[in-house]
Amino acid sequence: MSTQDFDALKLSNAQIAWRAAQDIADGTYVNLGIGFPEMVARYQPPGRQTIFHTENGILDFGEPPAEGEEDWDLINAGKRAVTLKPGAAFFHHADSFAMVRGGHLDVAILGAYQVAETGDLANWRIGSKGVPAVGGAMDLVHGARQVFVITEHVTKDGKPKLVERCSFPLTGVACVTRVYTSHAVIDIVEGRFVLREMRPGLAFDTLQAMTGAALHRDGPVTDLLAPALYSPLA
Amino acid sequence: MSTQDFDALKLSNAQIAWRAAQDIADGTYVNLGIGFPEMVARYQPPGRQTIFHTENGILDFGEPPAEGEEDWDLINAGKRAVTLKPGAAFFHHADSFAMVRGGHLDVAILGAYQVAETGDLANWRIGSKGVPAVGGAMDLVHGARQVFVITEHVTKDGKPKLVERCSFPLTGVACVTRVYTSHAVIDIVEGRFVLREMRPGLAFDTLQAMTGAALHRDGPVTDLLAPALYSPLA
Amino acid sequence: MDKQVASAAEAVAGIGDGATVMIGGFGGSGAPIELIHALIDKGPKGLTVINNNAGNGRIGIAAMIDAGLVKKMICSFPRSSDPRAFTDRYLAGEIELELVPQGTLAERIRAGGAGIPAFYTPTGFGTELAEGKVIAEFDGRSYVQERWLKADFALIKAHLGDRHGNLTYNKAARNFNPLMCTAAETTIVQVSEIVPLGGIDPEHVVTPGIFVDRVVEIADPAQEEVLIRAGAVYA
Amino acid sequence: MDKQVASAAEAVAGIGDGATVMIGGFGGSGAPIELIHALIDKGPKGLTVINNNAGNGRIGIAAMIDAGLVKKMICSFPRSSDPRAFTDRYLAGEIELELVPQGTLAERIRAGGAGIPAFYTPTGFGTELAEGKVIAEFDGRSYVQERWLKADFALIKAHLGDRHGNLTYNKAARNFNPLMCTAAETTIVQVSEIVPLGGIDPEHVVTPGIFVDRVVEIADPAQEEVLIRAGAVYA
Repeated sequence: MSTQDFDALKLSNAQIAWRAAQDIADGTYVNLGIGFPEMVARYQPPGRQTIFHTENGILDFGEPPAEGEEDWDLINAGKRAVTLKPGAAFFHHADSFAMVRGGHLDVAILGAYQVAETGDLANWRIGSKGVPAVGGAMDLVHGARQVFVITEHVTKDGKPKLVERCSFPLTGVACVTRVYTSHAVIDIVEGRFVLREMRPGLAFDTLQAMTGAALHRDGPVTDLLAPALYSPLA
Repeated sequence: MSTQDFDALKLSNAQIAWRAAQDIADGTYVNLGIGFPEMVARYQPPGRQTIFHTENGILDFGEPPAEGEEDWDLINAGKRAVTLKPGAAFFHHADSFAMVRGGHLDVAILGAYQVAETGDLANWRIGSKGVPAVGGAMDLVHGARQVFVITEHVTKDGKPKLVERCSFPLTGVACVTRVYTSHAVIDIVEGRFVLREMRPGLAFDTLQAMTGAALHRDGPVTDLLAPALYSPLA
Repeated sequence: MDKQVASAAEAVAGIGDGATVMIGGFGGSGAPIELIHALIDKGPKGLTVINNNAGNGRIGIAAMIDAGLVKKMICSFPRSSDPRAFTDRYLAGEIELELVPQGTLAERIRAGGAGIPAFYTPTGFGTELAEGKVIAEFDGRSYVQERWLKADFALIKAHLGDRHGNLTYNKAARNFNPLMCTAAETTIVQVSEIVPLGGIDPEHVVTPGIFVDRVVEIADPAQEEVLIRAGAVYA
Repeated sequence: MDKQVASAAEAVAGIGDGATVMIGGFGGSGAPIELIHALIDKGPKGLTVINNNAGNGRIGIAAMIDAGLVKKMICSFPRSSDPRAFTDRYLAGEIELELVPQGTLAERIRAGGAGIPAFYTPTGFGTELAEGKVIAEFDGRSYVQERWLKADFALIKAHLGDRHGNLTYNKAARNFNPLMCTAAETTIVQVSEIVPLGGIDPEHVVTPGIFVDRVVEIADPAQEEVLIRAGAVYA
């Protein structure tokens, strides 16, 4: 299978976000990283209630308001205007990161430049040029009971993003528990990538070739499926 | 001068509290230890406003309510019912001790079993028998900009309470800044007792004999005076 | 998401032998008396209890001690107006005591809830309560290293609550309660009234629901100081 | 006791060359724009500024940088919608940067206010932001030691205030403001309205007045995000 064929089988970002959303249980507390991870909120299965946390001091915020209705003192960590759901709460930054670091979040969902089989994550900086900026990324990878990464399986020029050891500067060590890529769902178990789902039509050997570390099988590997989705951000 | 004469010159507890109260400046934040130090609140000079802090989470509490009017969810650290002044605030115990430890109190006033010339204080425990209980004493001695001790000059059996080194278990090291006794006002400056005031009629040598460490003079020593006071607790 | 449970008995389900239990309150204010008494009815043994005090009179934590539930107390001030229950067992060598300065106790609980495994404080330096602890110097001053404190369960008294667990407190009954909410694996709260979602202004929430697992409404809850003054006994 | 001052200019009196200044706000919310601009008018040089970001557009902290007041930024995220002022000077080597993870920044400030000289956090372990820091293991896990952060001055935006300095905030404009109030030698606050003593319910006070030194009423304060979207420039 060529790289072109591999590309043809991939899920869109919206579909990756949709797939991750299916694994967020009812009644959980979730932090979505800035940007791509914010898309996960759109695809919550009906009937499930998730309470979203934002680092800048809100629990249980909802959809953005209509344009022109923004209250710029009511924003999320991505600096986008949000609304409140009934039962929301405000708190200061130290209490907010007590929630993060103290293990009170059920799930954090983050993007990645690289994920290592050890669970190491690199998602804040590619090189040493420009202005470095870390925000809350290094805090979020610690404390949440599960840390999910959503990402393309390979870089734009076809290099693996799932690797043995990250070459980019680390965000955290041994922190990622599950990775949702454009082609597979992979758990990190005791320093190994364990394949759980892959795209129908994709050969294991092809997926392995596009992955920078050994993929293990430990139980059934099922089809990675997602509905067709219109994604305004993708 | 005999011990009997020394006794005759002493201030009552109410008068010691009164003397300490004269040194609390307008607009200051003060914590009064449980028991004897609570008396200081009664003798604030007219026109001065002091905001009292209690460890259990109130700033700006006032007088006890009339008997029968107590709200037992509105108490001070001594578990006595209090009232609120306009501008009061409630907060939890960690914020309360952030105020203490973080250097936000201007003055803490405490009782003592012994004070050493080093500024060490022993005020929580006399021996190793019985049930030990420390409360907030060890926190209060750190953080307040000034730590005042109010105490009799000697124990009931005439032994010095101001000593070279405390023999009782310590509450804190090098923490006391000023001592108001029944006979003198003494600053602690660089590990030395410096006499500021003493009772009229008392000879320096007598005071020195009743003190377990050297008394130094560094500037004028004035008369320690206090009005006659009726003290319901004394 | 609904954290409401129907009764105090249901609220304390799962607290078994050997558990570590934080209990809110300071002196006679903020103690979750109904939850404590429901726990006595359940009767687990060998508990480690974390509270500022060690029980008063014959109700609440004192009644837990009387009923033989408590193996160890972690507290700052085990003497209070009527501490017989603790004192008698302690002097008989039947109950352990870990004595912690009050501010350090609060900060250790806050650290447990905030994911801070250890911190340095000036409190206790040079005293017998710092014996055996790590000492470090910062900017020329000496400090004591203290470890976080966590619990399996927290029993909390709040004022208003909603079904997500957002809470407010009543006056100085706040004390250790909001801290303990954050530091237990399972946080169990009695409130005087359960209000609809949104019934607490988001600006006025003291404990956000993320820290709370179970909420039970106990209208007109007992006030510890009032019970003690009335000579109440729970047995 | 009256902490009110008459103007923003009077509020920022005493902030001199080389001072360390904490400034509240996160992104476009909670920034004390009028106090910042009054400080620009005053014109001290060589300041170290502590804020989550490093200025946006041509107002607020960005305008402080443009005006040459800032020697060093301590922040978590010096990139934002329009960070030109900082970026240009940083890439030219004209301004220093201490980059701190956001939760660690908040906790370091909280520690400064709470008298905790150092604490341990999992955040940053194994990353370049922990290089040179003390590492310790607790219960089998590795942690980074972080030091408290204090400042000479804090510039704060609150909502309601009284003359004792009790404060409330508006929604997510709370962010770092209550923490910074606690960690500065002199805390200077602009409020939208000064209310009489007792005008804030003691249960709803977010920052008790003990942490506040000066309060100035700035009715209808500018909102940073709104200014930036309008392309405002302060010079």
